[in-house]
Amino acid sequence: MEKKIGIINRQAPHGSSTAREALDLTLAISAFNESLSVFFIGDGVYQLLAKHQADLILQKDFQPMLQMLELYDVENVYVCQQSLVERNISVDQLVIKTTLLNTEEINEHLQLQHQLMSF
Amino acid sequence: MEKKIGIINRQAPHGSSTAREALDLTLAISAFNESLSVFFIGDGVYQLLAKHQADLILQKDFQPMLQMLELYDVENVYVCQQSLVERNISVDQLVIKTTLLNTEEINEHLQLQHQLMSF
Amino acid sequence: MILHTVSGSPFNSFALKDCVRQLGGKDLLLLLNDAVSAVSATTDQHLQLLQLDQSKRLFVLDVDLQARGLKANMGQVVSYAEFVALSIRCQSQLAW
Amino acid sequence: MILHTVSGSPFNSFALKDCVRQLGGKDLLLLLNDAVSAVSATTDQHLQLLQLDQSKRLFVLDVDLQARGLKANMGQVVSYAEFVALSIRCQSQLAW
Amino acid sequence: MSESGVVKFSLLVTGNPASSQNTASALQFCEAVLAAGHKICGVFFYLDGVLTANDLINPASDEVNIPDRWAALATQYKFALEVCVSASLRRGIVNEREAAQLGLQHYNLKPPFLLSGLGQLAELSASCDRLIQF
Amino acid sequence: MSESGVVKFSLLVTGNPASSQNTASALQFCEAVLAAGHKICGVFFYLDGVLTANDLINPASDEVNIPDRWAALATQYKFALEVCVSASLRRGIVNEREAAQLGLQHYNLKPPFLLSGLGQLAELSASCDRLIQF
Repeated sequence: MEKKIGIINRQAPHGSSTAREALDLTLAISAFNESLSVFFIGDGVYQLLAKHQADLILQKDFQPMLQMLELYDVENVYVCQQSLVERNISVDQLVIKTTLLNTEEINEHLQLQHQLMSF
Repeated sequence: MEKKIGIINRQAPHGSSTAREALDLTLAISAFNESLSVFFIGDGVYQLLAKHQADLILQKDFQPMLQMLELYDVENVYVCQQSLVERNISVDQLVIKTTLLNTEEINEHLQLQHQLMSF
Repeated sequence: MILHTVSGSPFNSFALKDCVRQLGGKDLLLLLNDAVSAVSATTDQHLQLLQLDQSKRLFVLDVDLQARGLKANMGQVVSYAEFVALSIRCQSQLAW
Repeated sequence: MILHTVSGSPFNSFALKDCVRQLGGKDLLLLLNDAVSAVSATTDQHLQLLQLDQSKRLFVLDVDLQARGLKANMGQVVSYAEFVALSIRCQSQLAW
Repeated sequence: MSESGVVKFSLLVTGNPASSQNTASALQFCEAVLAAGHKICGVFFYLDGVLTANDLINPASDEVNIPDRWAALATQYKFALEVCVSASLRRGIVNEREAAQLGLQHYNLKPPFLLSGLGQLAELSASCDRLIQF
Repeated sequence: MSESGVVKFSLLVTGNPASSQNTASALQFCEAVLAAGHKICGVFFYLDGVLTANDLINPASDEVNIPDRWAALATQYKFALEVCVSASLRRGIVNEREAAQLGLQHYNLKPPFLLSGLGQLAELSASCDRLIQF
């Protein structure tokens, strides 16, 4: 049986390269593992907020690559509702379709994973 | 007139190299500038807490080098009292002689500096 | 007068909290990099930031907001050119 | 059951706060590196840490305490060998 | 896990060895795994972790050389030190072959570290009983 | 400050160019200083900032090459890019001379970056009107 892997994105984009390189990793791993779940919690939700213009600060605009998640059949994309509320972000401002979960539901999904990678 | 330079230490030791390299910098600059003031605020106060054994975690034990501050005539060493209290540290646990200041007094001293470097 | 610059996210690092606590009565605060989110959401430092804004001492870097798709609810949005001017106006800068 | 590991200082990063919020009812928490200061001082997560300690789910790495001259007021102080055992006991690990 | 009780570990290391304790922690964890009789399948270096593979690192004599320690441990216990190639190019870690392809005169990948793709992480993840991240 | 209104800036850069926005911010600030007709005395790279001087950095073609941008700006406006030598050795940045002394076959200091002591930071601090840290 294939391992269930959970990838947790916790960092804001652009200030560090973590978000961008975590997405590279997620897309690459998806070619080898079809049981990926991707979580955006805390500042990670800023990665999904629409209309980035990272070129203005000499960073790579990796937001278009988020669309690849669907293309690569990564279907389990979960976003922490509480993190959105705290940051004054509404669901319709997000660039990709996701499943909203509260903290407890996220924990339940994390418990299902055999391995976790956190960025 | 020589510039007054303030060096602010805000990071805990060992988890990152910042504290150690900031001390290297302070000692080096002291050879060129006799108007240094050194501040330990926030987690920076952990640098002064006695009895480090950094070799246990494969890090360099730079605490003995703190004694060099006095040897190098760096006399203005200030510690934030509130930061100590928050971290449950008493003055007699510190490895070097320092001047305790409250937040407001630290601000007054910062205003006197022509340049600040923060680590 | 000190120009304080904060670059870490207010939801991820204590830089903004520590800075606001240490800020002098005439000092200026400039938010850049991930710290710009502090003016688009309600942080633990919201009231202090509002007060700073009212005394025209809160600044936010324009490109850092735009790069992240964020809008400022307070603070004066400034360019790098204005950042340079602020750094000349103040005697020193303190990076948090 | 997840082994949560936190390495950032509780006074410098939100890792501990975010981790404690996300911790499941049976999960374990191990503090290492700069995070060990959380058991020698009173953090904003003090009560939650106390509860974790009472249910024997709070651990602190011994060498990280000793390296910093810190003493643990709560939590079970463990070695790297016990860290390995904890990671086997749990299904997965989540690094904060 | 095997019936013998031997547990297979893979590690994911993401910290800068010069400025963060993270990489040293991973090394100490690795040593404890091996001392307990368990197995290391391999270590994957990503993000700033790839800087561990820079052969030009020369710490002062009173500092621990973390890359040397990794190299010695991996050689002794015969496990691979895999370094993500795209993270490496971004950070200036290249091997002889990459250097030739990029027209660079110099290279700096420390043996026995290997430049690998992220597929290698997928493989390490699939083959281990426990994946631990630092 | 001079009567002409020209202000002399020195910069202290401490961030890793591959993993932090810090170094790019410093570059953009530098460009704004020069665009306003002010002067850059020099830039001192310390802590992970020294990684900016790694000549083997090869970002993907759709990423900005921050070290190249620094090199071009410093050449055009004739200011020095000083890199702390002890922070560099710890992080695997060496020039030809250091490589020879350490018995290393390879070196990777990117021109026109220069390995300097911390005394150079003291000099940049003394000679400028404003020291700005990133």
